Amino acid sequence: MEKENSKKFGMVIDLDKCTGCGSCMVACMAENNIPFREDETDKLLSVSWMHVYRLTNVKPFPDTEECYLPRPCQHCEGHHGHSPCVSVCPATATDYDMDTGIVSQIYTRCFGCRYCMAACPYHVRQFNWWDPLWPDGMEKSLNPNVSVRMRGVVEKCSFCIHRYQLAKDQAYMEGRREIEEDEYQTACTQACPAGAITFGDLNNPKHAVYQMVKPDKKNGGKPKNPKAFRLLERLGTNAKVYYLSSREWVRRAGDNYLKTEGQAKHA
Amino acid sequence: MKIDRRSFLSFVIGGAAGTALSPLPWKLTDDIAIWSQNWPWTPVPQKGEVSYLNSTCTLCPGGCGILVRKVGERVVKLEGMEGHPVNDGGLCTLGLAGTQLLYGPTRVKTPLKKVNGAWRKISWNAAIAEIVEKLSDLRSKGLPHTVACISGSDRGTVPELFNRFLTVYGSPNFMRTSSIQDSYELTLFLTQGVRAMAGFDVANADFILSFGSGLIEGWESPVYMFRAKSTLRENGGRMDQIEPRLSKTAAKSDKWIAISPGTEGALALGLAHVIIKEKLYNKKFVDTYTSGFEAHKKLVIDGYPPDIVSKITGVDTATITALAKDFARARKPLAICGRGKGYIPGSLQEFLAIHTLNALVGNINQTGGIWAVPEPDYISWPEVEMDKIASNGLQQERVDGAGSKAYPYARYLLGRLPEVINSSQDSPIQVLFVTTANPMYAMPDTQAVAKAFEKIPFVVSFSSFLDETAVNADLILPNHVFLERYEDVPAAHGFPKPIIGLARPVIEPLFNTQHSGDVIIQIANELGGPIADAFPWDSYDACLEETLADKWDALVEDGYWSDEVFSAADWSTAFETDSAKFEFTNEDIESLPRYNPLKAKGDEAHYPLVLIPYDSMRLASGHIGSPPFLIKSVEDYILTANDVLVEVNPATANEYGLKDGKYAFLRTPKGNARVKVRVFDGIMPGLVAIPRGLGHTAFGRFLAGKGVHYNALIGPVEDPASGHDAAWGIRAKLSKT
Amino acid sequence: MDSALIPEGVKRCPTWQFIIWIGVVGAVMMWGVFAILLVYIKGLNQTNMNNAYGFALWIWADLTVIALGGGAFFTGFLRYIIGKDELKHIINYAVLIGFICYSSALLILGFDVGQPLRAWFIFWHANVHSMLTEVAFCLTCYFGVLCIEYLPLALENRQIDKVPFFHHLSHNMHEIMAVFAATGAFLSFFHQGSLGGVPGVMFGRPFGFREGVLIWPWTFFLFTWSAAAGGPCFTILITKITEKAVRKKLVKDNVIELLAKISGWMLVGYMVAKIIDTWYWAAFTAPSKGFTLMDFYANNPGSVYGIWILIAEIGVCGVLPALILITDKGRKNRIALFLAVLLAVLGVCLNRWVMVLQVLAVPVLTFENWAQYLPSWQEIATTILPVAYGIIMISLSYRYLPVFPQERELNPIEAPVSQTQEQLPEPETPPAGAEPEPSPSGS
Amino acid sequence: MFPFSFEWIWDMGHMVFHGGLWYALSIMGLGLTYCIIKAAVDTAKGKGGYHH
Repeated sequence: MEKENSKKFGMVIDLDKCTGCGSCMVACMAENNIPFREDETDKLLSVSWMHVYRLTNVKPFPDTEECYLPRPCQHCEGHHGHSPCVSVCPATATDYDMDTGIVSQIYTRCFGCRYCMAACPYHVRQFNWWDPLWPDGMEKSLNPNVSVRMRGVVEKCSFCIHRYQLAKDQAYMEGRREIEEDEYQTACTQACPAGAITFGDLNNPKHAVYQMVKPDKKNGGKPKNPKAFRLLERLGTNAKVYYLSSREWVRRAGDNYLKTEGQAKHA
Repeated sequence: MKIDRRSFLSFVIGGAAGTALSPLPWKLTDDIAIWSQNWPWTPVPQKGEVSYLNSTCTLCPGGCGILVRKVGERVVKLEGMEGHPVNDGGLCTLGLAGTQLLYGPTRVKTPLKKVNGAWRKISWNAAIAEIVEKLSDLRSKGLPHTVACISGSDRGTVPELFNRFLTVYGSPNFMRTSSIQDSYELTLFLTQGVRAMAGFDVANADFILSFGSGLIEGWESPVYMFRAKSTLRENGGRMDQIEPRLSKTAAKSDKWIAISPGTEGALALGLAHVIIKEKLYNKKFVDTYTSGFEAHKKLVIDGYPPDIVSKITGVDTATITALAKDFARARKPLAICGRGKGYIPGSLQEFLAIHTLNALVGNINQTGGIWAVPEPDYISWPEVEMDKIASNGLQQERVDGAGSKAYPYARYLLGRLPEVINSSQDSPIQVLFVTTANPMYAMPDTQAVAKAFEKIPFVVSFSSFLDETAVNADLILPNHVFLERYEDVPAAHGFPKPIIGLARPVIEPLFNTQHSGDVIIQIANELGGPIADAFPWDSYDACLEETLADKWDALVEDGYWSDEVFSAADWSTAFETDSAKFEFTNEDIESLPRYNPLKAKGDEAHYPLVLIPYDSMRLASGHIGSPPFLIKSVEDYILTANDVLVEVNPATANEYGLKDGKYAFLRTPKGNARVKVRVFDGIMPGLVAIPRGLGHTAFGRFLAGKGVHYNALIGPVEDPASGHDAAWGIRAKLSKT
Repeated sequence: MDSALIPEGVKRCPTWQFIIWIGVVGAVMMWGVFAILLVYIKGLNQTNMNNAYGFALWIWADLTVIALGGGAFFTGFLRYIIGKDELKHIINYAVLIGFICYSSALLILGFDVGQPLRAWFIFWHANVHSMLTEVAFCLTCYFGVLCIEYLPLALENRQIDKVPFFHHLSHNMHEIMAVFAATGAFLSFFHQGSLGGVPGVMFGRPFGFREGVLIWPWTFFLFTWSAAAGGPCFTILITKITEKAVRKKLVKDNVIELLAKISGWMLVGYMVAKIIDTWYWAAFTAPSKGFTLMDFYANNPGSVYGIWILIAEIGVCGVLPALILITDKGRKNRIALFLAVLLAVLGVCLNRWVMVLQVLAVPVLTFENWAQYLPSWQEIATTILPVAYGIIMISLSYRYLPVFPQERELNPIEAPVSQTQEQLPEPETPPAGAEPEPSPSGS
Repeated sequence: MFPFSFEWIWDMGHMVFHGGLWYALSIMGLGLTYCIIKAAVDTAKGKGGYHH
């Protein structure tokens, strides 16, 4: 159960700012030892914890509009930590941490049944179809804080949880109990040249993310910010990644709606 | 003992049961699982002490500050430096993938000499001796001016060392790779009389009018522009993108105005027409600080009324009028130009037309405007003493024609070089140095470039990587990569303030490479005489420290030095023209050919479509090839397997029977290629768009052979006003296979 | 040559013919084994699965063979718990088919996972909330039950039976078979159901997700039900195919008809439940998540997933066979009966296909497209392998074990043992006899 | 699977699941053991054959 001082790390991605440049993806690859192969054009065979989607308003020239949507793991809370993927893993290789709200993945525990991939509607979970191999010498750039995954296991974005560990260790050594907001930031947040990604504790009113998607108690805890939305909210995934967009069609693209459901229904 | 069938069976069954009950199978099951968790071929990163070192990224002219994370002696990650004036913690895709360039398989590990078409390892001394011999020989023949150098930049100590070397040796042929820098420098020089760099205070503007500039696709200093664009948005500012294609910049703008490619200048003049006609221009500035306004007024009022402009550009008159009004009425409007990342200089008249829009709204050297940023002046080496040979050599006209009667204002015209070489019997260049540039990839009409380079008897590449130019060179003297060397980064392109960054060695060089600065000093020393005298430094590092003098400590400490309090010169002192005013037009400008939208090469009958390039942050298209992470991040609608997808409008696809995802033949007057078609609503009908940065033949298996190279399909179009390449596209034909 | 092993009082084909037959089928099996080796050595990149299709042909084959193997538990349940005594004449074969199906399922799981060497973590680090854990445990246990059920039959081989201990063991196991059968039914109920729970609990996948009771979504019960209905149909189908192949009657019509009748009524019940489930899902569950029924069946590339699937599954392969099977006329008509069990089996196959592959194919994020998938030859070879394996198992069992208690009575032989008569089909007939669509192991 | 693997929690879910599991396993194990022992005893007694 959620403890009183438990954290709920989450992300707010401002799609008005996001330029679709891909820095988040590359920063993540470099931070998290993501393998690469000669041909990575089949994105369904490629491992990339962060993926930038291209959304379009499906209107013909010249009314065409595009929006770019970075998609890390949504770290769904589901109902009391029952994220779509955690409860289905047969070997307890993935877990919802009630203290941080982070969905973890134990690569050495995972035996590659891929049920979690089937269960995740966001396609954040990716399988190591190949042995990860680095050309001679390139393994030198591997980050020792993140273990390299072997063939045959599922992996996904961890919200750079190793950085949280390091920050906590640092704080502990300095005799502090709590870490500051800026001490724990994900690699993508840090790298984003447009400053589109904000990361922090959604439970902590001092954190920027809290302020950006401040819950409106009168409206079932939905963010007060009318620009805010989450992906596939209606499925009940209770994701911790929020998106901001000033464009109605973008917000509407975040979920499925029946044709009869009017524009107004979506805040 | 007699073994019958019964006892044998008992033995087998008993044995199996016994083994099953023993701990052995369980132990084996466990061990095998543990083995699967520790496969020896899956690397385990070594642990070590973590350290962070600040440095500056030199992979593009952006000048971003970086923080290098090391674990033990390994470079593990590059991150943006927080608090850095240019990038404040952010970093682009290429910078983030920088470790892959350091450790990647495309490094040149030792000096190489081409012998009968094959590379041979050669010692540094032998390599330098060879160059020295060649250079001495040419000098003794009185041909020092046949030595040339192509450099990615002309600022900072390393390019200056090359330049100084050529000068004292006796050659005027130092060439900088061309870009919109050339056009902006010329624009500022012609209208404001200053030799300065253009800086853009995008963050403080409230209306950016971009004429095709890829503000978020790598234009000028990419990360600075990203940040500035976000700030603009936070402040409620607006940005309109004028471009034939829905680029990412267009998509992230408030308004995308599709325009016939190449006619942007006409639109700018049309906007000026409305602004002047409606008297919306900044009276104070125009009346007091400008000259030539009346002539300019006459030009745009007579020549560019909205209906005519609409015909030229394809933008409707209502949009033109509204846009002009919105622009002029904004508090801090800013017009910018230079297509995509700005690698093609473009039409000078177009730049002038767009720059004069800024003058009309009076945002020259103003907050949120375009600033003339003085060129860095910290390099003040003693004048070189030249001998007669050198003086004679320097008297020769530059081989690229820059500064000649035909091209009086251009400083460098590298774009003309292939043509010059190919049209002469013997190459006017006998020895060519190439540093921080990859002209055999980055220059248009790669076939012609290759032909020209083949004619040059001796090409020396200073590249750290086996790029296209290095592959075709005669000698490679590999430089350290930016993480292994000191180097000053004298400016951040487009950044509105003077800033110097310091790249510094964060690890010992991995291979048998040498700093190009040191190599030049050594060559100079071995040539002796006045040449050696011009290089009094023991090493490049010593030269750098001495040059940066009082800034050195700050640079080492912070990784950069910046003039925080700098503000662009006040209007009263800003203009160094004859009139000491901003000149809408003047004798020099009048002497240039008039504005005329440049046409794409090729005849319409054979090539009904027009091919235009586009840029992406996920594809390095400069002298560095995309490292694996970048290529990995490329969208599947740009590259699929090794095929590039070219974009066409559904209407165009229909007209030519092209299907989404299917192969097609792309033909231009310069070449042809097999491509795949992407039917895309975000492009004007009649156009074909292709990404830059693909189609490499070098840089190894992660990049070579992927897609088609735009430069192989296009030829340069000389801008009649500047002599620079102004090609924005080429006529093309796209047909079913 | 092997006459000493052949049960008394029945005729079997000559040894050479048998060897050729086994050789041909064995070659197909070896093709599958080769593919498995490739998968083991090179990894799952040998398949055409991808990050959108984490489950594909194999998981479908898995779910299907388990459903079709359901004949074993349900027939056992009817025979031992309900006391339908006639079914003792077909229970052996039902158990054998179940054994083949379940061993195949385990085999497929053995190479389907990315890390087979530590696949046992599913037991060791069991997450009891996962449907797959439930599947794994129940499946493995039930496979144990099937082994126990198959063992007495194997011990009845003429030579083995001569060993007093084995003789007694076989007898004693027969005596308490009801206990095992009850355990088997219990386990089957849960793992069949859990397999249904696999898509049913995926609340991120609106096509598969269903409400339910407690932790069990409706698909849990639907899967158990459909396995109980479709499994015996498969047993009948294989029995009929075997009879065709060996050209003699092996089980009396009244036995078949009884099983067919029960299956028919099970199928009726299943169809009622399935239709209610489909209606509720289309009318309430899916719309609450922003989907209409046609969102799941329209606008996909090549219209592979059209509404025809639903019509085929519920109408042609559901209601139609159910109606045939519950009518006396239908059961008595050989062709109608064959058609009915065939359709029922296809219906189960189709249902499993849809609940595995279409679940993953339907785009959930509005900006994603339908996922496409065509199996690689390695996947096909490994999926055909169990079929070949099943044929071999059946051939061996049939030849050497008294699988069909009524065979002697139905096919009396005059001469003591005449090995010259051919009981296995002519060389040109084996493929025709044993290969048509749903083969013994039920691909 | 066993109370000493660290995912083990003494909660309802675990008790029901593992209860059911071990119950089934016990029945199978005991049944099989019974059969084997009885077969051994029968063999020792030299009981005659029966036919099913």
